Amino acid sequence: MLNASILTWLILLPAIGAVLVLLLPARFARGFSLVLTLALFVMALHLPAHFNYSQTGGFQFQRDILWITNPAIRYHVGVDGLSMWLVVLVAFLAPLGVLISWRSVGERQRAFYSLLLLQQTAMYGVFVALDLMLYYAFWELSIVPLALLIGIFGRSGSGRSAALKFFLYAFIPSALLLVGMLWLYAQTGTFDLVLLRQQLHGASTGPHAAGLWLVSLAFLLAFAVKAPVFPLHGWLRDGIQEAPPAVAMILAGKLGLYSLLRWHVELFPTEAAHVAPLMVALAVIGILYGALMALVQTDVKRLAAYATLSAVSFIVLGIYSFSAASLDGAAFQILNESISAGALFMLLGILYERYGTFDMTRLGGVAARLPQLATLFVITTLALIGLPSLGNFVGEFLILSGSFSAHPALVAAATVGVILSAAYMLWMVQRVFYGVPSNGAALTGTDVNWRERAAVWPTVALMIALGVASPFWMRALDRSLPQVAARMAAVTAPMQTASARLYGRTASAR
Amino acid sequence: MSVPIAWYLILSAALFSIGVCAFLIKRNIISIFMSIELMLNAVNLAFVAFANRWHQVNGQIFVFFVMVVAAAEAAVGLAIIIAVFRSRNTLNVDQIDLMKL
Amino acid sequence: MHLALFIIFGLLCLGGALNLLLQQHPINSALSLIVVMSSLAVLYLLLGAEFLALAQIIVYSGAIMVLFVFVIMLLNAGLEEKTRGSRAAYLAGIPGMLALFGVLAGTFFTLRSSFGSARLGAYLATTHDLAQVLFRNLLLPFEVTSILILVAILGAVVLARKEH
Amino acid sequence: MNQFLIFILLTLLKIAVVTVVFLTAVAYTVLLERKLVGRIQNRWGPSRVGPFGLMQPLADGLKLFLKEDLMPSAVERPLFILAPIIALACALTSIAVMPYGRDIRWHGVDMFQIANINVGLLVILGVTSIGVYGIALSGWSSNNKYSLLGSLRSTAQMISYELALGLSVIGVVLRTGSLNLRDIVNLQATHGVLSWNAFGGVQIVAFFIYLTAAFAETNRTPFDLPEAESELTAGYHTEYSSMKFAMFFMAEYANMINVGAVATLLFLGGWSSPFGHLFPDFGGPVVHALLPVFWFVAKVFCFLFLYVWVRGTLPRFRYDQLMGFGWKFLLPLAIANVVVTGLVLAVHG
Amino acid sequence: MTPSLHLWLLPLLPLAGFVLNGLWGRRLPQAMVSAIALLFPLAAFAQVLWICTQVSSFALPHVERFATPWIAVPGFHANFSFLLDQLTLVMLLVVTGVGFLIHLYSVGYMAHEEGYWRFFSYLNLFLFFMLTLVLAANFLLLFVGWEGVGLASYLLIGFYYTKDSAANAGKKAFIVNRIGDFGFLLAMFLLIAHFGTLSFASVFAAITAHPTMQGGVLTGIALLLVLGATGKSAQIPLYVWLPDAMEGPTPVSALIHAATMVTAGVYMIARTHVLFDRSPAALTVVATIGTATAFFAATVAVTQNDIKRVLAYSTISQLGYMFLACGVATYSMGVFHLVTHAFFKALLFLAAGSVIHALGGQQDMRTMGGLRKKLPVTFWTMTAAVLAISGFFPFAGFFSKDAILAATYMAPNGGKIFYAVGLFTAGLTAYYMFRLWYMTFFGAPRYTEQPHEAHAGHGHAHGVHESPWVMLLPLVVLGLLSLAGGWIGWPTALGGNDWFGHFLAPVFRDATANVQLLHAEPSAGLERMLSVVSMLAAAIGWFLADQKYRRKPLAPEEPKSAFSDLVAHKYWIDELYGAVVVRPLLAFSRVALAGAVESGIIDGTNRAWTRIAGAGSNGVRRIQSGNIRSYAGWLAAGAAAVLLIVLYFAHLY
Repeated sequence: MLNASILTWLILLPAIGAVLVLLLPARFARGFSLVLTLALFVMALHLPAHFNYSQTGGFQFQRDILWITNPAIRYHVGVDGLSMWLVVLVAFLAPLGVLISWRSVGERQRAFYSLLLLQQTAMYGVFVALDLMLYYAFWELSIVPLALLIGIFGRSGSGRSAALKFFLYAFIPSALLLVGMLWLYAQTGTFDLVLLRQQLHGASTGPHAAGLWLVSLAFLLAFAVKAPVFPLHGWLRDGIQEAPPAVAMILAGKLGLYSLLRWHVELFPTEAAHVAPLMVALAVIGILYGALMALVQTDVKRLAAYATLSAVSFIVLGIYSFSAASLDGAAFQILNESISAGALFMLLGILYERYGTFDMTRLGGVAARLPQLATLFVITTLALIGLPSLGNFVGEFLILSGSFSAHPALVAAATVGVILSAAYMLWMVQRVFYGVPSNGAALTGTDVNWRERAAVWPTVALMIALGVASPFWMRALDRSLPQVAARMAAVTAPMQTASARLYGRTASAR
Repeated sequence: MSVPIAWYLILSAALFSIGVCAFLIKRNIISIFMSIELMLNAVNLAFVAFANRWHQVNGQIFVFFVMVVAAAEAAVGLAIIIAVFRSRNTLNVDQIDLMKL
Repeated sequence: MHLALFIIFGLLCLGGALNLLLQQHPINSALSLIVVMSSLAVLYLLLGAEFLALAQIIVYSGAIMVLFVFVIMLLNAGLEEKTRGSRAAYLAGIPGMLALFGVLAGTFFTLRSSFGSARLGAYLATTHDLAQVLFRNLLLPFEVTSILILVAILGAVVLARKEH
Repeated sequence: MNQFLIFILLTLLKIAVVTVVFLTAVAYTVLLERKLVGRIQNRWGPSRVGPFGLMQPLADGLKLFLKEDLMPSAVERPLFILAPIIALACALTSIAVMPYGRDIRWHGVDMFQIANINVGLLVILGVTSIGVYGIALSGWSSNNKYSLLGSLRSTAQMISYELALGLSVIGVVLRTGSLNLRDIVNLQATHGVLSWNAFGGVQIVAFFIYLTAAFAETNRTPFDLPEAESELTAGYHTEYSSMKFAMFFMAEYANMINVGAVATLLFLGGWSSPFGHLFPDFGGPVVHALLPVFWFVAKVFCFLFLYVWVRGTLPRFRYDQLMGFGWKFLLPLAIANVVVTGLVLAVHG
Repeated sequence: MTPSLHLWLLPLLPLAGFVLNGLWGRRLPQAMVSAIALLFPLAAFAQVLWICTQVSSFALPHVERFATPWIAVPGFHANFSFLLDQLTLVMLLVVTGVGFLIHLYSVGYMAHEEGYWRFFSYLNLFLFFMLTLVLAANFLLLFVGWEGVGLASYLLIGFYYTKDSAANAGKKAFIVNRIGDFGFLLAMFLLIAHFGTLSFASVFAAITAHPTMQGGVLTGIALLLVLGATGKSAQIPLYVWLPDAMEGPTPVSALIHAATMVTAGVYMIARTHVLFDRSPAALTVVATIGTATAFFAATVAVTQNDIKRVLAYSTISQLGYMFLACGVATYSMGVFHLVTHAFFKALLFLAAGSVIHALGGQQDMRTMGGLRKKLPVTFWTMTAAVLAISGFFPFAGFFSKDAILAATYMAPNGGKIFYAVGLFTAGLTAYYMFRLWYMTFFGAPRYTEQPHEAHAGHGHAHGVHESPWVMLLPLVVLGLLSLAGGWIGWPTALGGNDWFGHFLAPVFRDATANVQLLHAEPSAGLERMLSVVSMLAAAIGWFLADQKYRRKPLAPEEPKSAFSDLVAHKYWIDELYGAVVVRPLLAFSRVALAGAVESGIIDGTNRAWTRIAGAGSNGVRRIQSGNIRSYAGWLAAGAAAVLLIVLYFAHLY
């Protein structure tokens, strides 16, 4: 019984909560949000508990109701292995976001928590929507609260311009996305993901091939900006720099990456296969570029922003390599990246609460004062640089090893990113935490308190759990992603033989 | 003697064109408003003519809706005009350009 | 009979409309418009829309235009003044009007055979017919429109009320 | 062709007869008012011209007709002339759709109604609403502040009360299911008083609303603010004289008769006997034809009497009271009446 | 069905120690911390010993694996599986045995340090990862240990994190190791691409199943693995981190940067010898790297004055020997040297630590001297170690180093050159070791007897004194091992039975079977002669050191020459890397990326869009004149456009 409605509840409750928060007295806002998000997390755990791990392909916990007759927009929600974990992830990060904002958000608490909850709704919606129009609604909804949160609760005066940048970057391609969607609808008469996939099957050689190409590019652009992929990351630096920690945790990555996978690769296999070399190249450039930029930053938050670019690019590489391992790895890495980057942003938030700066030249020797914070920070850092036995390593390894046979040289270049990530991360740790406290008097402050520990330790535990027990998560991912890989293989096989003929070499190296 | 529907339509077109023209060249805001009403009426005529042509009452029903909207519009519009007149003391549209940034 | 009535009231309509355009004083324009509307009511009658014709008179001539006249009187509107933008408006408006009329009339004229013709008494939409459609098929739009007009009333009251 | 000619001739005959009778009635309504008001104020009223002053209307008419037609220099001439014409024309038009006797046909033409129109009631309402322009334009074209104020007041008053008036008749229309006046009367004809809309049709509230609104529509006391002599000298009449004034004057009394006739038709069974079919027909076909006309005239006369009576009895409203009464009392009441009637009809269907 | 050896317990024991101390150590009393820290490695050592007793009843190699896989995706999966064979057993003994001794030593050495609990939790963590590394039955798990020990190394080098140089050194170690790991990772990708698995057994089985498979991809994989090994084992070109790693506490240097972790590269090459056997080119590269590193590091060691840095370069040099052994496909010799080196180098570090401890943190040999009497135990154990490393009979180093040199001499691929360099290096080794020996223990005391505040926590050290017994006990044990540890590999040519070689033979059996570069079996006489020659080289080194440093212990300013300058500055390698790699990279990032691309293209695009949008809005704004009639005009124009489209361009849609 609950199976059919659980997703609807997950979408609805935060929205209702968002309204209630506005009605409550301000002093109850954060407590209410915490209780609500925790409850939602418990509810979200229903999904993995009742997920049918033996069902290959298809969606579960589905709900499919006709919403609007003409145009045929359906309220169609459901999850597969990938989106299920993403939903759980969102639910997991939400209470942490509330906890970490406990003190740092002083004014306009109601607005903050209301927007945060609204953003929850949007994210759940994006991950579970199986109708393109429904998806688009949530996609757009996810942009607005984020922009507002950055703009209103931004760190400094430039929060508004950062918000504007983010908004425009996210919004303008979304307009193209909408046009593309409507074109698709005009051609197929449906917005439903499953039906669209069937109808578009083989359409790439049909009479509307050119239009399909343009539409796929519109989709790609919208998602690539949100991910972000290399040259489209113009909003990322300022956005992350200004965003409060609870927002920075959810700003980049999963929404765009998930959408790339679900609404670009799955929907337009042929076009995705054609554009894949470009995406892989951009991903590798992004990895190296982000890493090198991170290397020369003096602002910790900016460094984290470029590190995010680098990490996201890894996942893009995995997605567009189309092998089962790389897709699994990419999906898995979305979880890892969200958790570890989330932890990083929380810790940076804690740091900022203490010292009011992100400038590494003004920080230093923090470990001597706040050893626990340093410990947590180092663990998070290690996860981010892909230390084996922590989650990110598994993801990165699967991505790289899965992509290797398709693009050996590029993957080798991408692997350099692993070296660089260690360089900039450890350099940051050293400059912030090690050494003698630089301006001793200023660097006071208390070590992490219980609330902050409650926020960060679960992520640390998860990093380890993801790192040593990946099959637990992979079990669900494996129900859907290898099929994508198989379909992509079927699509790319003729292309490869064609190019092999072109270059006069055999497809098989062995 | 029967009258071709096209004549009604041409009459409607003529009224509409005159309405557009009045809409453009009138300077008194109330006159402009009236030219809008004229255009609405022209369209109504076309609706009624079509209703006759197809023997469908829906065309006439639509005229009702237009009338209701026109009434609402007149009520609000004239109220606005009164409010504007109170503050600007003129009805000349060229002098009512508060919306300019 | 039909043709004669059509010509008489059609010309009345056109004359009223042109008078509306040419008159400098809004009250004259308003009266011209009343003539147009009343003539239109007759045309409606010719087209077999008797309820609509009376509604036209009551709503347009009797209510809306009274409101206009009332406001014109209330605000004591005078002659229109010439301003800088007038010339441009004339230059754009009159040729535009002629072009628009040419285009529309030409289109209708070329398509005239497909429109057929109307005979007096050939078609009569009774009140009962109208009611059937309006309150059965189009009940929801009807109700929505009623809300619209309610809102309009409230808006008018709020807008026109003097600030205390 | 022959048939058409007969139709045209008979219709012209009807128009001529009705117009003459109507105008005469208007003239004598003035006399009636003066006489009655005189009695109410304990004086005689006009009594010198003719026996009991019965020729007084003729003398009045002659006077106004022969008076110099003053044309003030500041007025908007066309409109100034147009206004009384509109007023009178509209007042005289309404009678065209009213049935004043049984549906008795001669050569296929209904002799007791000039035009039987499906939406007759609407025609009356529409013509009445057009009549507003007469007053509005007269005030504006006079270029006189008293005139303008009077006509503004009058216009506002008429627009306001027109709503209540229109809504009050909806109950009747709901009962009948038709806008045809003959249908409306026929429904009330069966059981006399008991089946009249005002009583048996339980439209007594609507009747009251109609009555009140009709007083206001005709600018009669206690709603005669537009021409309140003590405040506005004479309202929109101020600049008018001679024939033009006479036209307004006639229009006002014609409207009184119109309103009375409509009330009779809608609420009091029109030309039908108050006893219904209680008494079988007596007399010949002439009596059969003319008795309903008598009933009709008698009922209208009662109304005119009431008008005068009220004028002689009630004081004038204050303007804000007038508006408040119209919008805040009559209109909601009318709406409530419509709702209740609708519900009752829906239940008893 | 063989009973389980509970190999999983082995790494988990130190992990338990790490978790206990890491989470609650701050609040525990010091004794408790020590107990935890010692007990778990001891238990692990005991288990290894128990395994040794059981091993005869098992078929080796013995694989144990967890039921649940670690990574399982379609087309690839990796298990938590542990492999036990002779090589592993040797490594286990070294790691747990020497590891435990050094733990014991640390209890004394670190007794007064702040963050005592932290130190021991890190040490236990290191043991955990090192045991994982050694036990791993596939490349991926090996890589876990590989990176893990790097982490532990990073943490321990940076133990004094308030010291910038320490933090820097830790970071450098990690990053340089990462460069090596880059190779390792790529090697794994290649393995997956070509074999679809990372399990040692499967990969090696696949290779042996194709006798003709040689070179090509295998060389590529092997060379990438070598890159990894050079990082971890501090070989050219990635050795630069090891000298800096001496910033860590001395027991760390002994355990990680001498005895165990740095030998992981050698272990890895030995473990994956099947790959190397099939690619002579890779072997040659290994041998070349090893020889070059051995020589090069020895020359640098000669000029260093910091006692720990001398030992660090010496370690690099000795690791070079091990590489050389692997490079000539005598993996067992490499492992043998690994074992003996673990004994004497750990001893050297611990003894040096004892000296430093005694001097209150002083590490510069020029301020030592004459400590022979003050620190007798330290002196004698140190002497054993010096003799061992110099390769004097019958000390441990003699057997292993001699075996390597002999094998090199016999190797067909340019062995003579390697031998010659190796021999010269042996002489150099003796020279710099005795230089250290003389400078530290002989001559007049040059130290000042006062409490030194420089070394935090040693303020109590009033006067130079011998270390407490917890520190001396490991010294003695290791001294004995340095003396006798090599006897297990007593070569047949010198009347022994080379027990060690035979013990390891099953592991490397394939090597001798498949390798293309078959060694000519050295004759006993030749081998004896080579031993004498290498002894001679060592003796010459001793003699020169004696001449220079015992006679003139004050060690006057050495004559400046271009070469000595070069050597003294460690061949400017750090500076070279800085100038060639690091600084250009940073400059490139700053100028080309941050300057040109980010603020030029990316932000420029932003600005351009802003400007376009601004200009567009400005244009549109003009339309919003506020004049109602102009609005009316636009409205009419729009309506006209719609009308036109509907009437005349209907075919467009």
